[in-house]
Amino acid sequence: GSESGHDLTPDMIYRYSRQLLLPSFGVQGQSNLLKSSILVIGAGGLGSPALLYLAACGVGRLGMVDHDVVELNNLHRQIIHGEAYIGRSKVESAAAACRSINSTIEIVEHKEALRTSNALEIVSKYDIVIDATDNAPSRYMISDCCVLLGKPLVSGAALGLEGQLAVYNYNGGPCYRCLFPTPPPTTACQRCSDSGVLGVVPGVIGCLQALEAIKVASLVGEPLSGRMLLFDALSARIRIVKIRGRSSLCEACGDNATVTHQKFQHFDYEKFTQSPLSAAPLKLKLL
Amino acid sequence: GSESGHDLTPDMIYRYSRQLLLPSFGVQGQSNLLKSSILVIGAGGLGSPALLYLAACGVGRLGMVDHDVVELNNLHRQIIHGEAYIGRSKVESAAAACRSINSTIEIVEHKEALRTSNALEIVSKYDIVIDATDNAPSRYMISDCCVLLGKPLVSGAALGLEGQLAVYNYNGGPCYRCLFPTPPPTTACQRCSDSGVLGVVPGVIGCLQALEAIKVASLVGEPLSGRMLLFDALSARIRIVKIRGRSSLCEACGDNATVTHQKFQHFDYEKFTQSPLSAAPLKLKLL
Amino acid sequence: MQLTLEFGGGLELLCDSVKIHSVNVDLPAEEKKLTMKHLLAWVRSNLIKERPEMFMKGDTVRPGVLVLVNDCDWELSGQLETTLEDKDVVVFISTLHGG
Amino acid sequence: MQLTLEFGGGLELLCDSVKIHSVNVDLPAEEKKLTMKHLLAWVRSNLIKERPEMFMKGDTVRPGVLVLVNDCDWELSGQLETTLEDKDVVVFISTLHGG
Ligand SMILES: [Zn+2]
Ligand SMILES: [Zn+2]
Repeated sequence: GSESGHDLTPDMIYRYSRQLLLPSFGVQGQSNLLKSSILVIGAGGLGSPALLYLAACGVGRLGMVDHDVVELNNLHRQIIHGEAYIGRSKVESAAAACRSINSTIEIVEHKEALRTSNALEIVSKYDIVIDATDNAPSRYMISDCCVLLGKPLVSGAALGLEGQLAVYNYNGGPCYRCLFPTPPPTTACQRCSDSGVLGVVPGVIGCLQALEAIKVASLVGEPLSGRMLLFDALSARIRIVKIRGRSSLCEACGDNATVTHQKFQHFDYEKFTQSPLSAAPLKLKLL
Repeated sequence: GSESGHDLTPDMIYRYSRQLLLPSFGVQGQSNLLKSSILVIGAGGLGSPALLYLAACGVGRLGMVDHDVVELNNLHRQIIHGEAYIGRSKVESAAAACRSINSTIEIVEHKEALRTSNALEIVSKYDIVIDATDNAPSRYMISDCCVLLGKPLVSGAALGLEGQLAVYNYNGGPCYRCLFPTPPPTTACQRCSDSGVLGVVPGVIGCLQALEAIKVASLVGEPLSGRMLLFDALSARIRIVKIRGRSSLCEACGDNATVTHQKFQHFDYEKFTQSPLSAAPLKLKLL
Repeated sequence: MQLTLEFGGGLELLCDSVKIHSVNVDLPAEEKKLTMKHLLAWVRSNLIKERPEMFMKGDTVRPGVLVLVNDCDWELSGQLETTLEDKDVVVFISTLHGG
Repeated sequence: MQLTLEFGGGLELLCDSVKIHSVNVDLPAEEKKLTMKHLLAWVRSNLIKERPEMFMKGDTVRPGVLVLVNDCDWELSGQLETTLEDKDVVVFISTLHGG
């Protein structure tokens, strides 16, 4: 109640007690978290742990976007989905899992692909965005959308036995385009569905994405902005490196930025990256 | 079938296809994993993600030990348990979750506390052990047990906003006692239940424990032996440091080791560490 | 000059799948310092075994490759003009898109 | 001598909850080198604000504290006899048991 200086109910105090006990997090961090809203784009390998930990820790409103259905060959890494959901919507499956661990937060299901036509509207409803997608055009589209709307972006990627993580468009830091103004050649853009991934690698990166989003939402700690985490699972090595700041020449966030709301809605990210938003079916030829 | 040089069924090939595609993991890594057995001690904050990822990736036999029941104040970090399991056995809850994502592996429930009287028998049934407990006496007991039985031990810990990870008793490397021959003073042994923990911190460490166990089981990559990972969530900094090798003076694994099967079964780890194996109930006084 | 070169994010596939290379790079004739520009040419001639277009474009790295000198983005030290010193660690890493 | 000292695993609570300390430590009188033994005494006098028994026992660190000099366990460099050099990074970290 207000006379005790916080808005936590007795149930919340009990549920989140281990976080409330933390001097550097405490009641203020938890209150900030409960008032925040986070959108996770992609309910796959990265989204699975990110969504579970964000629901568990008490994010007030948790949104999820995906148009895919659960397949058996997702289950080795997409631990939010069970066999019972094979053939059903990933968002429905993920939302059910999140509700089962925390029925007290608001969970919003966006069962559609994120596109230039709906991105501005969907993203505008949230404070923080997590990019848990698996392809280059989505990464550029999401970054541009976050720049246009002024939303911090926690971007993770995993492939094979490696992972990468950074926070973009936060507190004057760079956006994704500041780092990668020109898309890589198509041949350099491999997906998990083409090249494989060890299941727990997106697990590690997805957890770290949840952590960075929690830090931004709760106003606790130093988010990974202006830095990038590089994870090599095979050799158990992790580097955290210093990256460039915001570029004044950036097309999206620079002094003479050309990306506007209007242009965004008609920009062809598939053409820009010469790469499709949806993955082609896998052709696995084993021995 | 045997004429194609591997033992994977068509269903397995489909389920694990993204791991089979990985040149550095592939059919051999997956076959090794499917033939291996891993025991996770503790189905709490560290055990939750470790168990989910080990079940998902295809460990052949996955055991779990815990005597606790699920409580509401576990749910902010123990993402394997849902609200529907509050008051029920953590092992039952975790086993159900693991079966729901992979019904094709063997899951073994040990619904009891690990003690000197049952540890040798339980641990002897597995190839690799994950220490996902939350107290000092358990850590010494599990390490000694692994030394006696020659089992690699993947040890993780998390408290507050920090985590630690190492692989002990592997390939001539040190055991836990080589590093910590004398237990710390009781006042230095804080638990999550006393001091709090941000939910996603054991999430990150638990995922990394699963990864190290997968590397040891599949004979792929360089496990974190002779090294230790130190994780500081607040500042987003991770150090991987070089630690001492096996000590010839170690009571457990040294040249004149005093820990034997016989002594182990009567050793009082609670007295040795002046710390209880089970946590006392929390007294949370908020404002 | 002793350097450690690391390749990641798939770029190691261009150099026999070896991620870490301890190399000795001589100063170019009549030069007093070794720059990244010279090192890139050296890497292309000495380490890249296949598909050099996946590593370089023109006289710099291809889009999507981050270059780090001692854990710091080379944009902060002058890109191609960055001067290298003995025992420096240079990382070339391709950005990942998977998830 | 310029050193970076870091405290973790709860030890930072003994020094006003500050984890990273950039410090200047003078060589002891009539000594030519700075050893970890000297540094421990210096830390105890200059940085530890409370419960010194949670940091030291006798003339070394208490059980359960790992000491790392430049990311390497001090057991590998001679423990108390380890010689420090300018710009070294020394980490004191208490082992965690939680989960
Ligand atoms: Zn920008
Ligand atoms: Zn030992």
